[in-house]
Amino acid sequence: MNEIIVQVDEMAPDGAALTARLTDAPDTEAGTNMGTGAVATFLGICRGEGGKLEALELQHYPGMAEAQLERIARQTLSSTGATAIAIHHRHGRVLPGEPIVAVVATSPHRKAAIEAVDTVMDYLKTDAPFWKRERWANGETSWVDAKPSDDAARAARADKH
Amino acid sequence: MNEIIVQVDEMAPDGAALTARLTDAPDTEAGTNMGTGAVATFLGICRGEGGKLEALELQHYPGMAEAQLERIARQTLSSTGATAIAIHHRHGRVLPGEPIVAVVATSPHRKAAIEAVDTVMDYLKTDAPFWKRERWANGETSWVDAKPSDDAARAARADKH
Amino acid sequence: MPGTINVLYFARLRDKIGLEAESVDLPDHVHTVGDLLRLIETRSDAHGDAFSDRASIRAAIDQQHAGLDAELGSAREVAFFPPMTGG
Amino acid sequence: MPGTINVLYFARLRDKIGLEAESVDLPDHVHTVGDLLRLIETRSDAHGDAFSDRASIRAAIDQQHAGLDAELGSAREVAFFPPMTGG
Repeated sequence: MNEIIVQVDEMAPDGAALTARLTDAPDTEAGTNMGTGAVATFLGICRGEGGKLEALELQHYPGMAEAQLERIARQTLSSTGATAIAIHHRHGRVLPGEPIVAVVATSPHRKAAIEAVDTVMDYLKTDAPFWKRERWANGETSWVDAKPSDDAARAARADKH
Repeated sequence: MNEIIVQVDEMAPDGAALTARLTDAPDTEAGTNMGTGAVATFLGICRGEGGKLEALELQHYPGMAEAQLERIARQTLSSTGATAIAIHHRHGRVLPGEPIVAVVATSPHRKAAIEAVDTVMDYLKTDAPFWKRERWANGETSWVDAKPSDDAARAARADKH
Repeated sequence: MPGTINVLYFARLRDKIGLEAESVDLPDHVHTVGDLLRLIETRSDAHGDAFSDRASIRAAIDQQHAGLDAELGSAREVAFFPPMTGG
Repeated sequence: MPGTINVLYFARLRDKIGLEAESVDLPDHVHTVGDLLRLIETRSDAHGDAFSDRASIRAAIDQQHAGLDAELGSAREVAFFPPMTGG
């Protein structure tokens, strides 16, 4: 059985904790048949922008956020052959150096796990209902603009699969 | 300053511990200038082969192993633009489900970190002096053969960079 | 089609309109997300300003991505927001 | 060139030869890794067997990858092994 874990809250995403939940689950294929040969993890971190950023503030759409993460995970499992995927996306206030998102994927062999993590990140940029606002040390705030390159990467995934 | 950590011993590689060592280091660029936006991790796990495998036994070349991991990390830093790389490769007896190798890479943006982890793994397959022997549940043992596809991936890296 | 619908705003749209959500009565001629948008933007100058840059408006019906031409059907909730910046 | 060199074996080669390492006196005509290999494989039937499949022999000089045509120079340690299977 494939396994999907999604988590949306104000807690700092923790790759190790997510990995443990994916691989230690007693009744999942990833955990018990010992077929897992690869675990890829990606952690997205809030950059300090050379000390100029005070914090990121992430607004999200409760309900839709969880549903979209689940949909993204399911789509990526089927397109990459990964056996399990976990996504933890944070909302609220995030300080420089703190994690924003953690993605973990397992598979029998390396390529599928790495491809799954990369694919999930592409989809998160365009399909997950989170909006980042930068709060600068000088008191100003600005909404982060979506990048055309994110849409392009997203479109490339959709074409490929 | 770029940062390289290599570790070769009989302990189970731990992605979270390696990540902490890379990102918490007080005097590295990755830790203190808050420029890190991406941490990619890969964990290679011993597959149980459907219960038929009792253990993997990894022989290594002490001294050369550490030197090669360092060389691979350095080469990958310069070819991918990752800012820090840690590699922990195990030797000795490894049971199904246990980790064999952990690779962590940091960078300002996602692609370089993921590419770095993938590149290190390609090089490890062909350039790191470890030899895997399978100990089967039926008592037989067999040395794992190198895969021609590993040499091809390694050659492709060498061409590209 | 229900008589009223819950409309949610996020990010820049929420800032400009000054509301997280509002209940909107639906006249008979409102069938699509685009119809709803054109109805809402007349509510106030702030609404008009929020929706003025059409190219940066995205929408969801009952928490699923939807285009401006999507039928509201029996939707209970419609959200308007700029392109997402997750991940 | 030193009079003796430390030769290490790994994996299948170690199993066949039954040694992790041995010290080898170098005659004057031994200049390259390949020369050393041809010297060693005459030491015993086990050595001969270990080196019979030339295509699967790899070598290192002082812990750096080296081809069979590499000069030993002032090397103190040469290792022979099958293709690596790390990672």
